Amino acid sequence: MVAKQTAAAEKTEKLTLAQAVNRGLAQEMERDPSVIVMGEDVGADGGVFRVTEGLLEKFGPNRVMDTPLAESAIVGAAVGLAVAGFRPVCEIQFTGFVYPALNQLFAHVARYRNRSRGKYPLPIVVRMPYGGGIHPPEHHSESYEALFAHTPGLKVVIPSTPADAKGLIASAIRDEDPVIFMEPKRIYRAFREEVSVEPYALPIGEAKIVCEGRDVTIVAYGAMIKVAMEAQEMLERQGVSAEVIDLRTINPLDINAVLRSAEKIGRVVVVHEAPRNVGVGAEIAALVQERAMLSLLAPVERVCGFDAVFPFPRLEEHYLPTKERVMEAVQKTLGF
Amino acid sequence: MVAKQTAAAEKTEKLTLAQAVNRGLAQEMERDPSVIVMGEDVGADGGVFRVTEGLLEKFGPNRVMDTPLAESAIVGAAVGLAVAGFRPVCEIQFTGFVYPALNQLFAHVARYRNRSRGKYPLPIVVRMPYGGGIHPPEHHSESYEALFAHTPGLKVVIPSTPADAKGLIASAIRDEDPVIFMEPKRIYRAFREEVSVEPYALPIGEAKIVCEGRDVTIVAYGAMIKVAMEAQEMLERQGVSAEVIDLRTINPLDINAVLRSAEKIGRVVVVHEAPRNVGVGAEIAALVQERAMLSLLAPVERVCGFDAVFPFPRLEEHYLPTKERVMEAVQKTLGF
Amino acid sequence: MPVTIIHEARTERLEILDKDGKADEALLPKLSSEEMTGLYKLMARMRRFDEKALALQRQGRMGTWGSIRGQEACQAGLAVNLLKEDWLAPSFREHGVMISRGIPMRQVYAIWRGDERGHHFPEGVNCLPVSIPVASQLLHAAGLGLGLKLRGENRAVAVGFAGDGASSEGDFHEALNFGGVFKSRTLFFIQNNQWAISVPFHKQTAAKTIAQRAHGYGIPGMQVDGNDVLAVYVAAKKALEHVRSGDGPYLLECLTYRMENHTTADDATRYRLADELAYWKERDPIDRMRAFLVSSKLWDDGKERALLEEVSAEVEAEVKAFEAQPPAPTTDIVDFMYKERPWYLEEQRAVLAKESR
Amino acid sequence: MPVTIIHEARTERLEILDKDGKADEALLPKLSSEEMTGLYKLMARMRRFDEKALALQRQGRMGTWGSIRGQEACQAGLAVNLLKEDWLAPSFREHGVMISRGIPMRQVYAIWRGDERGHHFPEGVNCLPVSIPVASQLLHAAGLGLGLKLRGENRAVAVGFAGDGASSEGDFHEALNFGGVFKSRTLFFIQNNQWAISVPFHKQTAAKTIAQRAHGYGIPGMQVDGNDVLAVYVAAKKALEHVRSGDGPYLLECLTYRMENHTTADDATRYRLADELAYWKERDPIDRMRAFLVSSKLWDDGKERALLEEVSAEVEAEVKAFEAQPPAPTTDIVDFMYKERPWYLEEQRAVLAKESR
Ligand SMILES: Cc1ncc(C[n+]2csc(CCOP(=O)(O)OP(=O)(O)O)c2C)c(N)n1
Ligand SMILES: Cc1ncc(C[n+]2csc(CCOP(=O)(O)OP(=O)(O)O)c2C)c(N)n1
Ligand SMILES: [Mg+2]
Ligand SMILES: [Mg+2]
Repeated sequence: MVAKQTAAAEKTEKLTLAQAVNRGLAQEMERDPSVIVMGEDVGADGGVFRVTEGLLEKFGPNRVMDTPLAESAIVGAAVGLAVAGFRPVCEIQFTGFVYPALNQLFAHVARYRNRSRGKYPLPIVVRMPYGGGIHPPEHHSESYEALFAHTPGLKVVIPSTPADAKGLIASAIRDEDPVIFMEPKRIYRAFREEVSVEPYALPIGEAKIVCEGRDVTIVAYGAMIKVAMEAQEMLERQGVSAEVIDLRTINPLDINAVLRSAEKIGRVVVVHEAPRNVGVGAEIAALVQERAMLSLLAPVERVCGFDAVFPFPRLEEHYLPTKERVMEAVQKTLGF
Repeated sequence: MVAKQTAAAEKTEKLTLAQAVNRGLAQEMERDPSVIVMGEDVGADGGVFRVTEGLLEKFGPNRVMDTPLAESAIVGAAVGLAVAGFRPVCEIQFTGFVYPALNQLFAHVARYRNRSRGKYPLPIVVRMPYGGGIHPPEHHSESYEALFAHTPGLKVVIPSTPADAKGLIASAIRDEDPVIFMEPKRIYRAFREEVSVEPYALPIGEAKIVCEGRDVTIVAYGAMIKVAMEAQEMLERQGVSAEVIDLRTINPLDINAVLRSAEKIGRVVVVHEAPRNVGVGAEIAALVQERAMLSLLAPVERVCGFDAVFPFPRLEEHYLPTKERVMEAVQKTLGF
Repeated sequence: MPVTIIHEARTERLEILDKDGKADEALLPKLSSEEMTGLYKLMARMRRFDEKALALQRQGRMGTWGSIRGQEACQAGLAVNLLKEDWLAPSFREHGVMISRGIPMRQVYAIWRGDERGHHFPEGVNCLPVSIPVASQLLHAAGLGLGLKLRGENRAVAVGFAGDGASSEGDFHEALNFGGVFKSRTLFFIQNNQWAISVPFHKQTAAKTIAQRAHGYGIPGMQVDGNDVLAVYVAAKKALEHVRSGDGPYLLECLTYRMENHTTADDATRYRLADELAYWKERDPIDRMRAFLVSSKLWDDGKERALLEEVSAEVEAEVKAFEAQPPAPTTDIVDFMYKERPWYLEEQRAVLAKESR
Repeated sequence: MPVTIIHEARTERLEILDKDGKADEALLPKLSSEEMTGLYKLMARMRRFDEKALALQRQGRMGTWGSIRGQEACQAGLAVNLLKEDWLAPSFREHGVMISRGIPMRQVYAIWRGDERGHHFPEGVNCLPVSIPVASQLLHAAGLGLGLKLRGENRAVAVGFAGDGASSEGDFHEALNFGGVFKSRTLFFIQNNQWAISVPFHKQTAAKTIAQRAHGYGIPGMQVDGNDVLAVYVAAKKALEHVRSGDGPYLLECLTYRMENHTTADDATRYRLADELAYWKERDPIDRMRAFLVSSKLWDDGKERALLEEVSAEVEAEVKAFEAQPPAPTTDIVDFMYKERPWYLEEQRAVLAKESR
């Protein structure tokens, strides 16, 4: 699906990605009184990235809850709250602090519908900023989407633009199943775009063609879309036409969008900042070679974070995929 | 490397896989007084699978420690014990109960050497039985090796035979870096083989060609080796010659062993019981297509667990990969 | 005063019946004869149900079973205090309270025979599915209790169950603390049966009791003799009254004893002495209550026979119904994962459907 | 007795200096003049070090910095009680005790400027790297304390640090319980600065203190006025004596106050009132100790000037040394992952090496 443009008549406002998630949260809370927000510092502080700013004032402490500093409790209590009829939107302060909650996520959140044979679906959203690029201390730059994508029962959504972020957080909240909603903190405030002021929902599981092309497909998501587009521009100047696909949902992957492009072009480069080993890029490469092998003119290339701990800030920029690395991978597929 | 046969002169004993790990543990504890064993029920009970049987009697309660029921504590305390000069071998009772320890594993164990710039390497082994096939209650059948393989700083070892198990647990213990040692509980007692009575170590990171072949490569590990070999036998009868590779180490993968076989034959089927999405099979497919594309006569096929929660016992056999599913995948590559 | 006492706490333990069933009259709850014998009948029903499961297991007709033998007083003393609108967040050893709450025996058997359908509890039965990772369900109970509070309920509460071993897990702590902060409508009900598989309580913690932990969360707590159904009845009543009143959670520790192996997959003779078991056999909660009822002239052999016949008949009928159930379609493996099947489960479903034909 | 008290506990709090620096003579530790002024100097050094980091951060010469302003008494009162063979398991707000233990200031600056090399502490300094996931390091301290015990040490102990927020995490519980069971040689040292980013202590737990949790683990604990360096000195001494004696862990809660933003990435005016800060400014641990020293004739303006000059010079020299360090080679990203680089890191290293040329 090509990026939907906002209809001319619609009223819009210029928002950053962080603000767009904030708007989406507020509007869903207005629409549905069972939606509650909980996490560390989500109240008076408005979240360390201000994504929940203003919600406490608007909806009060019974719907916007500062929790004790305990991630397992945040997610575990959300299970009980969901059974009690609420739609909890949990904030985990950084992806690097989600590990204490993995037991609740893997052992319960992902399994409750199945375990109860449909009796207790859990409409829980777990939001978390992820990824590098802001030079913070250790553990604040992690990209662990692969863990969630590997876990049956979860959906994994990663927006890359304000407009998508607003529509996707709405869908995540309305979804009857648990959604891990990962927000690329590097681009929380990197740019603004016009976003419809009305509430709206975008489908989970649909990728977006950010830019059509003829010579190579670049598949990416989150903050890497920006890197992919920088590469695309540079390539354009070199006469190489790249198609850029924004996955938007990591599970379920929009396999058709990727395959259509792969079949059309025959060269695919996947970009993500998480480590390469057993990452999402591996799944895409595996699926593409499995289902479009005869269309492939070159192996699917991966441009990823190194298989190393995300470094402390002074070396951080050398860890993250760059447009140069993307271009190099593109050249490799072209030269194959 | 083709499976090393035990030299004729060596003294051997017939052991199950569980016994072989037990022997390996005992001998390493004898060799090195800094090796300690800790976990739930590892003492008087000898572990729920009897893998630590006899160790308490032999080495006493200071080296074989029943811990409180707390997985984060088991792994977290092991970090401190390792810094204090010990080589802790932690037992997690089932892979399905490792989640509470993931914070310690991901945030610390995997990162300590790097974080301290080499000052504090952590020679910790975390053993855990994994996988299906024994009809236990929920959470007792999980295969979450992909999580560990995706995490930089860990090594992941999965033996499939008693002889390998003994040699690999020794290497894991002697390794200066943390090793996740996953034991295929389904074949803990499935068969016995002659195992050298002397202590020995097998290299981590080396796959084994269990059976040479000409028409297709089957890559598997752990309990799936048995399934792969059953398929291999059936295929043999149908005139199809399968080469079976036992990875033995999931991280670092023995890329050369896989590529050599893929280049020789051109058809690869990967088998594991973990869910398919972003699993180890994806990594192998991604690497093979990336590095041996021109040798491939068909896409790399994956035969995996379904992308669903491991079912309760009554449906369990339908979840696990079977020789029939493997053969079907082989036929698919042959018919491509 | 530069050295000040900033906190003082005492933890109480309640017993009413002694080991031979003699009651402390002053503490006896005011229960009718029917209520007294009702408690006994409930326990007998649980035991029969449990014994049958063990028998089925030996015959290969049941999966791994965790016996509740010895813990019937805990579960019965609690169960009769529960209201229909209360919620349970059970661990794997709560069969007794579960069948007392309207979950058909056949469903509990089905769960442990390995069939998820057992978990689809009847409409109106407020019970979460069995949770196996120890202590994890206490957080669900804390969240549920908060949810009930937010919904403005003024009767319903959530009961979270766990064992002594579970009390060492981080989730135990997070749940009690979370519940305390939000004054959630949650009873934390701990059956300390003194063993966590092979690990005895004194290796689980250096604390003498679990009840005393309550003070660390600013909530009340107490210990009760868990083999004394009257004491559990009184303690649970008091604890539930506290929670129902909206004053926040309560931690109730029932000190009891696991009279069987941990589960049918376990062999307790490897790690515990026969003496200990013999000691506790003399403190069997059912024998004790029967002795009390007999001495109170509320029970006799005839009633006992009739009761055993009745519960046996019920159990046999449930086993029959349970065993009559054909296995679920194999496609159930993927059919309950999401509200709508994603494309890959659609494909995988086709594999399952084809194979099962 | 059917209702018995099975556990009683009281939790004490120690204060020696009042807010104006007047001492309770009866409780004054017997310290020499040098030791008294030594405590003060230590605190002043910490504060200068901390202030400089904040200044560097404003100038873009430092990464995110978590100030220890207000917590110097906690860290100094502990530090002087430590032996060379003791181990620290620090959280992210232990700069004070770290520099007091022989870790060069330049290394602590380096860590927070974002350079792993800061963590390669000098030989003979027993300190784990800074741990950021709150409470997680308490388990390392419990394990280290057990390791020291198993090694037969009879002096060395491990000190695990955490904040009030961290006390809500499961790892806090597991660490104290594990330490209690194994009688590990561990001091759990909690600086309750009453805020966890924007969450005040009373939203963190319904318990009045953290110290009272000790009873739930069968270990001793107490609270101390964390803005009173003499009280911390006495309390830490007592706690360490307990741990050194082999009787198991100790939980020491220092009630203090975070006088700065959580970190330089935070803006505390969003969530806390200026009044509260003003209240605590009057209880500044350094001012208070200076008042005591001055009134004891152990300190005067001349000494103050000389001290400030000295610590400023030290800090400036360390900043210079720290800033002179060129960035690490980019290949460091992969070079410390394993003892031997696997093939894929060999390949990835080549990318890094090529790019940095
Ligand atoms: C998190 C977790 N770790 C390990 C297990 C394996 N396990 C099952 S029951 C059990 C012991 C539980 O002891 P306790 O909490 O006292 O309950 P009891 O079995 O005595 O009722 C263990 C270790 C588990 N279920 N969950
Ligand atoms: C497990 C975990 N979750 C979240 C965070 C993010 N975080 C960093 S510091 C902090 C507050 C810590 O409060 P406290 O323990 O009181 O320590 P203080 O900052 O007051 O020294 C939080 C939530 C973290 N570091 N670790
Ligand atoms: Mg128990
Ligand atoms: Mg704090």
